[in-house]
Amino acid sequence: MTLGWYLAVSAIIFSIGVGGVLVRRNPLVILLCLELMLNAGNLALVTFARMHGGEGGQIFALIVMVVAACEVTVGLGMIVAISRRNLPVDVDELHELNG
Amino acid sequence: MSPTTWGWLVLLFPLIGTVSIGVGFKRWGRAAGVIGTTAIALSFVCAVGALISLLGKPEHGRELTSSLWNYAASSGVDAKLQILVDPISVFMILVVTGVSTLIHLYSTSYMKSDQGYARYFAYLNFFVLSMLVLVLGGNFVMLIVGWAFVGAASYLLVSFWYRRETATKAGIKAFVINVLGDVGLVLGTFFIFRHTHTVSFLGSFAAAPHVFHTDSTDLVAGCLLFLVGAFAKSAQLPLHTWLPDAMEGPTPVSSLIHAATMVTAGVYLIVRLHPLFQLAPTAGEVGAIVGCATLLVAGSIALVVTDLKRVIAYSTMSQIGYMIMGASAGAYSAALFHLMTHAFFKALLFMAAGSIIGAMAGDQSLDRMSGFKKAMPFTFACFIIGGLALSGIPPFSGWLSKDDIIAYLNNRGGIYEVLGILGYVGALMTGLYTFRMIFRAFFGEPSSEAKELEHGHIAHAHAPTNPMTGELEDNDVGFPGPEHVIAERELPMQVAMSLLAALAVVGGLFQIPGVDHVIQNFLSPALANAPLAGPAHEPSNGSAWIGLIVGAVIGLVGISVAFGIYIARPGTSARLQARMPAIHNFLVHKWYFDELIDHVVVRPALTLGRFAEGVLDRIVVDDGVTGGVSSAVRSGGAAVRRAQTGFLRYYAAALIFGLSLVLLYFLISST
Amino acid sequence: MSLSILLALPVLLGLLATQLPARQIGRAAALLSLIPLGIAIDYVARFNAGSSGLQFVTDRLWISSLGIHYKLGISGLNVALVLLTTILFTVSLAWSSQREIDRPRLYYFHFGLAQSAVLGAFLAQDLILFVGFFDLMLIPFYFLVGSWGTGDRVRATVKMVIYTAVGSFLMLAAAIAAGVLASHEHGTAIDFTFTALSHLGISRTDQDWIFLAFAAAFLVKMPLAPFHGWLADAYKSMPIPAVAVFSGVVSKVAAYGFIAIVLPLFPQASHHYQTLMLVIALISVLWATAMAFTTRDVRLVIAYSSVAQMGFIVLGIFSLKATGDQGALLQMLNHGIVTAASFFIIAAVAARVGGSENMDDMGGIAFRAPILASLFLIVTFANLAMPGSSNFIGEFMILLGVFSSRMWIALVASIAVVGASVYALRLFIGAMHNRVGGGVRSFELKRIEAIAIVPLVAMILVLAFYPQFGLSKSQASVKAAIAPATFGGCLNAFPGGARPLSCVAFAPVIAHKTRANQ
Amino acid sequence: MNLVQLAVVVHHLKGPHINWAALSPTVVLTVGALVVLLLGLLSSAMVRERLVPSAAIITLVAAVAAEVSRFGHPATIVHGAMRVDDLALIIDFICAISAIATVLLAWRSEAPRTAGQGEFHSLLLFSVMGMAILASAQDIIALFVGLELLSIPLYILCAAEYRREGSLESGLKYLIIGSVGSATLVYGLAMIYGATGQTGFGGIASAISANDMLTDPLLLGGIALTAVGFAFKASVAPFHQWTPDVYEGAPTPVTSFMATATKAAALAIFLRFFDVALISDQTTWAPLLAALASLTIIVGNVGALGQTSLKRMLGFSGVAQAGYMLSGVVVGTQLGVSATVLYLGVYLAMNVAAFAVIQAHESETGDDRIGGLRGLGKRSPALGASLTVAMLGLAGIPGTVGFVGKFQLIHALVDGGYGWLAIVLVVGAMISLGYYLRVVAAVWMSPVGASAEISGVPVPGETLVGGLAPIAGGSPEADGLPYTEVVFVAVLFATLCIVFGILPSPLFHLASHAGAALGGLF
Repeated sequence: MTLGWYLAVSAIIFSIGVGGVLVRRNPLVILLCLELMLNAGNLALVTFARMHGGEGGQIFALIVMVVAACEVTVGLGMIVAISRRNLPVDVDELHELNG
Repeated sequence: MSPTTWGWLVLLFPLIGTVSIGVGFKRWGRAAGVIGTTAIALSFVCAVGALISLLGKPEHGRELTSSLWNYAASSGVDAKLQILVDPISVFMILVVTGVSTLIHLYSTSYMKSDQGYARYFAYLNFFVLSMLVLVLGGNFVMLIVGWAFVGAASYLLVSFWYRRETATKAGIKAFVINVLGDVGLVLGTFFIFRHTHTVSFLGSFAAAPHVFHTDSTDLVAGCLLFLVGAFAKSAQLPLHTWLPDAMEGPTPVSSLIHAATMVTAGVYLIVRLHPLFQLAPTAGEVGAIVGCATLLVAGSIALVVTDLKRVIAYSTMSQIGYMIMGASAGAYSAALFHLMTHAFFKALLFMAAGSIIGAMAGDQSLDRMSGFKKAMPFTFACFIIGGLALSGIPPFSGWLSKDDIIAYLNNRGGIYEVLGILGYVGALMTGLYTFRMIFRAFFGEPSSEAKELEHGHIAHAHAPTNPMTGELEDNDVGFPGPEHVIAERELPMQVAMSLLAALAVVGGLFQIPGVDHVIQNFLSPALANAPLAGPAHEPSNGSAWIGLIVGAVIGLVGISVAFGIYIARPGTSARLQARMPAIHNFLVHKWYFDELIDHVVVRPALTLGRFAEGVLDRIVVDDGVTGGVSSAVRSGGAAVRRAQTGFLRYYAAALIFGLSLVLLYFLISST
Repeated sequence: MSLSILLALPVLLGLLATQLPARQIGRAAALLSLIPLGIAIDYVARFNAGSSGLQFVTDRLWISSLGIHYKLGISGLNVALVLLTTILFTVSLAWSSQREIDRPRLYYFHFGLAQSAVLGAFLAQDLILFVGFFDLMLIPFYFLVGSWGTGDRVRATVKMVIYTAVGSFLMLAAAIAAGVLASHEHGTAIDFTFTALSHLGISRTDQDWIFLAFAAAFLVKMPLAPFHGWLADAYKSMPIPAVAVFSGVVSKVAAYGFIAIVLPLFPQASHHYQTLMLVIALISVLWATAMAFTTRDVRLVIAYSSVAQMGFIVLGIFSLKATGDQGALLQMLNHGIVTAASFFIIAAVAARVGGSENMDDMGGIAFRAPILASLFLIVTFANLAMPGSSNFIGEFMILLGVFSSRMWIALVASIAVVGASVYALRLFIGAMHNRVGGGVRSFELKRIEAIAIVPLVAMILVLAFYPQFGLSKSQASVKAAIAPATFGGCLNAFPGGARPLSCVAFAPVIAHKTRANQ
Repeated sequence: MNLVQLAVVVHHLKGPHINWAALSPTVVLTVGALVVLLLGLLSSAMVRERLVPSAAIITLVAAVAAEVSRFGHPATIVHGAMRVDDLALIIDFICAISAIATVLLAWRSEAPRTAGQGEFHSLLLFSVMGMAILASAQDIIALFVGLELLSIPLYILCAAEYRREGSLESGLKYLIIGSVGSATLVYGLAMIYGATGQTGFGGIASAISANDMLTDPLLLGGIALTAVGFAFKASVAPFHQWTPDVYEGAPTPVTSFMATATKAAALAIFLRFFDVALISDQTTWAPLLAALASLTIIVGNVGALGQTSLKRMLGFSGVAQAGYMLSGVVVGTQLGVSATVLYLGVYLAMNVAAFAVIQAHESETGDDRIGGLRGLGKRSPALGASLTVAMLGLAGIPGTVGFVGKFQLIHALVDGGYGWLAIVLVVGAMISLGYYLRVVAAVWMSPVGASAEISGVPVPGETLVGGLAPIAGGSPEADGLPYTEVVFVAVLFATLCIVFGILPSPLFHLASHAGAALGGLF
């Protein structure tokens, strides 16, 4: 099985993530989709690392995971803050900054 | 002292007069008149001094220039503050200062009750100064300066009673047409300068024969443009319409500026530039034809006009027509001779007219005047003398000078002969309208004012009105003066008038064919290199005398016709009007020249202005360019703000969209 | 004494005056402004009219890495204009000092800044320095109009700034391009001084767009029709002293730029676009004249008359003849004085009509104010360039220059001279003569008015007797400045002997021109 | 003998050599951030309110000192993952200064109180450190680390005033959109890695030119995604839309920090990545970036026109300015680099001055509407003058640094053969006058007495010393505002705008160093 398939999968996952970010209105789900996008990146990185046989890509992938974790944490924190203030947990409700 | 020194002095005194009166106008009061008159009188004395010292020079040495400092001397232009003293200019300054002195004297009484007394004399002195600059100027620039100054002075004096709309309108009309003349002069100068590379008269005259061949295009163009200037100043067709309106000014002004001096500047110009006109016969012919046309048109209008001053104004036009015709044809000395005599008798006529108008309490309409003969004997006498001189009756001055011109024309032959004969037609009309005026004003049943005057007091209008429109004057500003004056009661006026009358009688004796040629001989040094002024073209004494006799006869015929119409068979004129109303209307409307100019020049200009403001500025610039661009930018801003919906997912979508575009670009460029 | 002092003094003195108590600021500012005036007079006196080169040069490397110099100098082109600037600012400050002004400190500071900026633009001998001062001039006037103006002042001032910025930002780009391209084409170090740039030729194609950018900036600034969209609003709402200096000298900076920068630095383009510029100038002369004798607003009459005058000046400049350009320079001096005087007189007249500037409300003012009327009359005659005024000599030489390069344009332009007499006289009569207008309360000239008007009229009279003053100084410099352009940038343009190929194309032109100039 | 061998072995056991000096700024920031965080835990209000910010400032000053000391000694550290050269140092410097200003602006503001002093300031310091790493990154991994270390604290800082809905909204928006951006970036970097098999910039560059993959779709796709990721951070159109919203919603001090420091870092990485790693592929990406730059200039400027909120307007103007600076990247010459860096510097000065005034005005009147500025010039000339200078500077009026910056950009563009882009830039500047002048007009040209009704404070007799502070170097004490430190920042930076506007030579000098740092260019 060639590496091409891995790339294809990662591309599909990335697209799924993008689609999710675009269509879903719940910030939690959007965060999940972001995770998908990042992990698609990871998959690609690991694949390429495998292809080139270097370790750079793998290190990169590890770091991306860490970053992903941070982002989710921050995101969750904000969602908590929002719900604390009894604001609707729905990104479409947040649009008073516009124009 | 050298003639040039005298020349500078001639300029100096009017300058002093103007400045001192102008600066101290509050202090002087009545003294202003004295100052003004003395200044001009001194200037006249200096003019005489210039004449004497010039005669002291040898014939060939009588063209002297002198310059004070560089006026505009840079990159090729060589304009100095320079005067040229030669027989022509000396002749002119004598006439100008002489007549001006008398008219200043006349004015001291005529304007005495006017609030603007000091202002009046300041202006009048300024006018004399300008006129002297004009005639003494030693280069084109100086000439143009003087030219424009007299225009300004004329404007100031025409609209002297500036509360009158009619006066200010007439003033601006006169000024603008004169500026047109200035422009003509300037452009003409360009055409000459282009080849001679100097603005000084003597320089260009010396260079002209070498750089121009006869009738070369630029030369003719230049001379025609000079003629435009001359026509504008001398009220020749079609630039004459300002002169009758200029009668809005005080009568002495009409007599000095619009009869004796300024309006004859055109003649002086042609004579001054004769070396150029010599080389451009075409231009000469144009000038002669226009002059002839003017004298006929003006004469015909003068036959029907009923405003006393305007009759004289039109007669002035027509007389200047003679001079322009003569000067253009080459009869320089004759033209200047007629210029001088005309200055005498026309100034005299205006003074007399002023006296009558005084008696009429400011009313100028011939229809209301009659029978002043007994009431105003002195004025009557002066008017008769002036009238006879104007109509060219022997032995008065007009007779000799006018027929001198015509004789020259007939002698020149060709087209000029035709013009000469038309000149006789003009002479007929001259006699006719002159004595129409006299008969209507002085003969017949005395008018109420005349009667009142016979009982010894001058008529007074109940309320001061503008003679032209009849509207009430708001003369809280006190002018024109409340009292009116007549020559019979004012010594200065009598002195001035009688002196002029004497000159009008004997003025002709300077130049009698076969007897003496004082003026011709005096001018000859300046005209030395002018073939047209040479003996070849001068009429023989015999032909000259024939001309004189014919002229005299025609003048008499004219007078007798007038007598027939207005004295022998009163009411003839009414019948004539009834019989040919079309012609009468045509003449009453002055050949519709005003209307013509109004339609051809004034209205288009105003339309253009409205177009510029309404269409070009409002629509094109403000709405089109400015508004268009700014609204485009604004709408762009609105679009960007609308895109800024505030919806997060929308932003994400935009991001992805942009991303795909970028991706697309790179994939395309990858192949 | 270095020119920097003259350059810096106004703004410093402005600051100094602002430290005084509000009462005395005005007087102090007016009196202090006599110092730069004195210095300027001293320079004019010491100026050597014979040489065509720069004098009293201050040259210091400003931004070494870019070859931008802080270089000031006086030549025959700007000597008279520097004097004019100091004169007009002194007069305007004197006028202001007689009146109550809200927030006087800022007001006088902005005036000082404006004067320094204008002087800088005239004195600058480095392209970038010039552009800098040129744009800087906007700022004080932006504030003067916006804070002390009348009517819809903020809109007017923003409109003015943006309009003029359109041109001057393009000019900035063009100026930088000029320096960069010149250094590229000749492989020399980048250097923005006029002298350096005038020796390095720029290729025709580049010259063309650079020329157009500069032209845009200058035409808007003057302004010439149809680039005058900002004029009416701005002039209407400017305070009188500001409008006096603005139309007096600020508009001259643009015209000066044409002579001092465009002609010598982009000669071939100038030669190439000569006809275009002449036509634009001609159009705006006629257009402005038409506007001037239609409008009923006295201030706009003067405004449009100055547009027409700027048109004449551009005509003179692009005649590319020494006579025309000298006439243009002289006319800048004359027009600066006359237009400032006119605006002050308009203000005096308006003061007698209860502040209205509409001709319909005026009339008959002369009788109770004969002195004012006489001064107005003199200014009017000067404004319509009556022979005998120095303005006439200016127009005479301008038209002569145009006449000898494009005869028909001169003939058409001379129509406008007649038009000028119409609107100028119409203005004078409408205000001073005829029946007394409705709201007119006439009174004689007051000291607070005379303090500004009388000196200017005196200068008009002096110049009328001795216009040579304006001409004698500029002759040499003008000849040097226009020589390259006259011959399509192929003669005298490259002393080094290095001539761009495009000159070959000009060979016939040169031959023709030289023949024409014999 | 064994001993010798042992010694040799021990010798060889030494850990990797670490260039502490070159690493010092990062170290200082790390330590400082931790200290600040711990200090924040102390209970005493005095400590928290005073000591924590001071500690933060001290840290930053120390970092600045470290950077300055390193200037002129480029060093490659961490196995070539980072290169501390003049470019990096100048960017670090800019970020640190911006951070100092932010601390001062936040001194008495709402944000740190809500979020907790320690957290607020340590996050700020971490973000600065992220910028430092990003600016000196030589390796896509370091690049990503730096970028995230920069961004994540900012997400939190934006939401610092979490009691205010606007703050929360801006935080969440920034987080989500930002994450999309970084995900894209990751994927892009992955593709580049895949195409070249290298993580180091140098390696990537040599790989590209070596096996001539200028048109390799994988590489180009990677470049595309990376470009988008950077463009997002630098708020380049059409990836700019978060900018105005976030700027408006975030606490003003944070906005000021984002506007100046983030942009600096983002453009630094633009410069490093495109002008070093991808320089050999310039012919491909330059046209696209040029197009993006001009689009950004236009969109930013017209978008700012109709705004009522001052911060939002500055957001759009920030977009436009990003466009200007991006054009410096496009030309890909040393001149371009130096122009961009120079502009970053002047942009810092002008924006900080502007935001300082906004902060002071906001905390006094509680709104940032442009209309609300009426009579500011009368009420407190110092602030009015500072804002005026800032606005004129942003518009590029001569006599201010803005002119200098635009000058150098145009110079670079003309020099690099992008004359048309220079014209676009100039056109943008013309449009920008439309909104900058509106602000100035509101400050000075309000009808007299209008100031009174805007805010209750009695109008003090205007003191020109203050009014002309930027020119006269007057002191902010001249007017009685309580926010002394804020006014100080405003006046200080406005003064800098004028001083360096008149004597710009040092700026050009530094910028040219930055340009020289990227040796590969000419």
